[in-house]
Amino acid sequence: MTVFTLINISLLAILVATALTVSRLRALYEAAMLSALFSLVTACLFVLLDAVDVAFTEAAVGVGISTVLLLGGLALTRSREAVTPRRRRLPGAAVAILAGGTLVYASQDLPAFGSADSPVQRHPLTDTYLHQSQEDIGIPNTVTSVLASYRGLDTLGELLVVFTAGVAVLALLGPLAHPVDARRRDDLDLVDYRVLRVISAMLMPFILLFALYVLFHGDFGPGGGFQAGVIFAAGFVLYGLVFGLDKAQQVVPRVVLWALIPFGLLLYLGVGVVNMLLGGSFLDYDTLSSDPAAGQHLGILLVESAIGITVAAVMTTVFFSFANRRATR
Amino acid sequence: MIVLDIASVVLLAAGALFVVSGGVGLLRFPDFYTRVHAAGITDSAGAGLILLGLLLRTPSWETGVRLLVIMLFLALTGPTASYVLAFAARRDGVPIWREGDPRR
Amino acid sequence: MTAHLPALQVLVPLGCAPLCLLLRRFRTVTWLVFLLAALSSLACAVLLATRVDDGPLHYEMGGWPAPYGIEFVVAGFNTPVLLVVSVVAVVAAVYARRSVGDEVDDRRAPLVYTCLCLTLTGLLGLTVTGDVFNAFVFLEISSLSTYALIAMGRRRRALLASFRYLVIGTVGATFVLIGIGFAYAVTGTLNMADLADRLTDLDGNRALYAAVVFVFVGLAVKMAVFPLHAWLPAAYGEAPSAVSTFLAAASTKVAIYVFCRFAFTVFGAGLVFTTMPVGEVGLLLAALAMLVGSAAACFQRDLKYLLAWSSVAQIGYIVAGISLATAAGVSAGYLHVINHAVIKGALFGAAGLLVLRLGSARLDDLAGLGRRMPWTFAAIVVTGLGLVGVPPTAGFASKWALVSALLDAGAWPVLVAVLASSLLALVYVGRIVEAAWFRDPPADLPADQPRAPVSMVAAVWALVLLSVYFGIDASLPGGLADAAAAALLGTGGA
Amino acid sequence: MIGTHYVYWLLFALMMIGLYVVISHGNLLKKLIGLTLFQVGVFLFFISIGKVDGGSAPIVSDDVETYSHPLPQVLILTAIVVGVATLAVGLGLAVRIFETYGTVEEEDVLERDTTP
Repeated sequence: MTVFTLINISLLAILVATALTVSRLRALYEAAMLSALFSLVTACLFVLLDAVDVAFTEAAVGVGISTVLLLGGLALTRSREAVTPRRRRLPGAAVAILAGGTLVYASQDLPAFGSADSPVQRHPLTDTYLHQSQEDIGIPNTVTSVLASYRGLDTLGELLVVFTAGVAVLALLGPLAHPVDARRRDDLDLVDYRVLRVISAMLMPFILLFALYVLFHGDFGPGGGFQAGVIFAAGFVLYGLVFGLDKAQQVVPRVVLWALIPFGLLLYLGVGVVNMLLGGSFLDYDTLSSDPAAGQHLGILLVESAIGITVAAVMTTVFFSFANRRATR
Repeated sequence: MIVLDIASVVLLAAGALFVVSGGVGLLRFPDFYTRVHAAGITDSAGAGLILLGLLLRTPSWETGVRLLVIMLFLALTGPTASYVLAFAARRDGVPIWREGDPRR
Repeated sequence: MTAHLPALQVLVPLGCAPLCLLLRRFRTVTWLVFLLAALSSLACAVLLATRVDDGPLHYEMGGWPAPYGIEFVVAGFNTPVLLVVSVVAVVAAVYARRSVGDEVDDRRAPLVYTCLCLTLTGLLGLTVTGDVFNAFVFLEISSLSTYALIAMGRRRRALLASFRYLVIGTVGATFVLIGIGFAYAVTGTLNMADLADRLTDLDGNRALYAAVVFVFVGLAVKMAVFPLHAWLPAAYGEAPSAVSTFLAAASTKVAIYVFCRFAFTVFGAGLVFTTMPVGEVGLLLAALAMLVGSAAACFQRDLKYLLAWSSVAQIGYIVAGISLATAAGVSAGYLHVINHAVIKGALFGAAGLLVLRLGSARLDDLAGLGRRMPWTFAAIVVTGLGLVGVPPTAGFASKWALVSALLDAGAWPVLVAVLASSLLALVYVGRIVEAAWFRDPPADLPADQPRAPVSMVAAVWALVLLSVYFGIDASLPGGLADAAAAALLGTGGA
Repeated sequence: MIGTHYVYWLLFALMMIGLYVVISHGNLLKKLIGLTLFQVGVFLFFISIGKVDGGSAPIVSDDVETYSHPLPQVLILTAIVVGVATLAVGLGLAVRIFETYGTVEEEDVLERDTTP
């Protein structure tokens, strides 16, 4: 039993225990906090499994944005769950056992965990992504080159999903639903907490700087547009929580936010369309410059920025929608 | 170099001890405020000492700078979080435990 | 530019979505943008349909060749679906202008058009993609925008309908993801054609069986196959009428196509229908869906719910045809995909006209309206007969094809279910007719109600006439369906 | 078998806990939390497919020989984003349901619909 296995099993055991506790807890604030813990441990496990980019994202999304949204949702609804009646337990247990049984049965023919000789590792994709990409694209972080170039369409789709979520939340909760903004001050903006305000004001520039670093450093280390966007959004969320929503919305007016949501998406699309006009296929960044690798660099940078813009704008909008909802009630 | 290694091991062990004691405290302490204190220990002393221990083993100065920045960040946010938790609890009227009260 | 057609098919609606949001202050403009998206999609679909005869078209995204990048594939098996989705989108767009204006408040209407663009993008992308994970992404785009659209229904029940669909839909999509994970773990690739190649060496691999099971169970949720249909009646019943029209005609059909794509061109008919009993299970569930769906439709009080339950039964017909895995069966399934899309689109459109006029589509409120709204009810009757399968409607053509395919395969019990379900269809269509013509109108019915907008009536009748035409001359849909079946079952697949 | 496949089994257990919560619990927010657990289990499954023993993160540098596979990581980055998008929409719906029905328990909502 190696150290790796030991840590791996411990983290997995913590995850299972946390999940069981979450499923049993009827106090939903506690469940929300525990699911944040769950995400944090998941992020550690991702690091252990060499998925640093994913860990970064899980930490930013699972621990950050998801928790904030869950707490926001809980603040607007009820925080205690009714007892699950016995008759409801059976169907869930039956489906879970059936599906779980199928999974375990099937896993017998899965390649061994960590095997270097599995079909995944033997497929020519591996060599292309890890080695050929260094010549074609020239970016050390292969996750970024696969994400933004080889599978750029998936990433456009992912951005579209974020966009859809933004539109959906706006349609459900946004100021569109309640044209009149008769808001009162309440303790959501934590105005009494002087220490918090001083420290937050001090950290704010660094948070935004860090977001930019994550955006532009995604070529060489973990990070990229999505993580950067989420960190930006987290910065705005913190600002809104500490200094009040009114002030936050003065800093980033709603009009700007709403213009940025489609702007990022259109920028991504625009890069692809320019590629088409230059004679390549959609998202073929080679066409952007006489030197294909330079073109790839430029294309990936533009695309990552586009992701950052839309993600930051959508996440901020979603948070403001939830927070404003509370104030209008 | 052996001196550095020993110092690092000592610091790491001390940090780990603080983290564990923070965890134990979180479970054993009688009320909210004392538990916040225990949790705060993990952030400040525990993580701080571990980072120091790691700092003594860094292969390159870039990693060292990063560790220092993380320490600075933790030093700012950890105590603030503890303070805000306690302040909010106080404002909501969470009672303070006195000798002889039952555990809450 | 023609080389880019497969990409443009998806990208134009995609680009229209952010445009809609940018232009949200001008409601009519956002509608025009959606109409433009639908028209461009139709144009692309028609142009592509004329080009696939010489073999499948491939489009490499980002210029990366197939297994390394994502490719779009257009071939005989997906052009019919592209055409159906595009035609329905155009009709729904024409229909939506007044319908959405009536049912959704002005400030949210632009968001409805934005979401419609997104749903269209998702469905088209799901149809043309040649990459399994990309299919998951497009599936989620279409699903997420669908949840938002359903939630914009007028009644409060729309919210719960949307939430329940969100939960079960996400579980379904995650099942698909698990299946993709298993397939990926044993092959190392995500490209559909490459997967199919590499799967051939994996006889008896249990991980592969699990991949098939999870992908199909997940897709069954989106297809609303019995017993995973529970979300459908409330979702279509509560969505705004223009949305029901579009979704009922297009959304489940695309899921069915994806099922075919996975079954025949990814996993392969040998694995799916010979080694694994997917065909038998499919036939059983299809028969149950026909009976349960039609029977439940007979007891509905709301026309939109009635039509939605009827959809559950009609999906049963399609699944039955495909589960036979014969050329005749798959062709019959495709034919019914086309005909049912046209018929159900028209019916939901007509129901929307009633909602516009009466504020609801409850059968009790329809009493005696047959003479007041002759065009609307004529549309309901003509297409309703199509649901039953009375000659010479389009429904008859596809049901005939299905029955003969079932006869060839000797699937007698399913044949009985088809006939029983048709009789039940006669009952529920009869209930509408009875309510509209053979009951007295309530005394307090206001005399001068607003007339139904011409654009909506025209949109509904366009579909009605199309269904009549397909009934009389089935060569166009029949030809498409046969070509699709040949492309799926033949060697010239992906 | 145990030594090489234990990770998968623990992850399946994780998924199934989530799936159970989604199906059995009636509280809409709890369902969403369960959905997150379920999805995270699937994410971990994908990442563990790409892991190589003794490998390191797929960021190419001169002094590293083996890398874990980047592709599952890219897929899961996308899937995480899809997950949080779904969560946001679900929470928005739950909030609206609470505002119109006064409850977030599925059974109570259904009851209030049948007896208006």
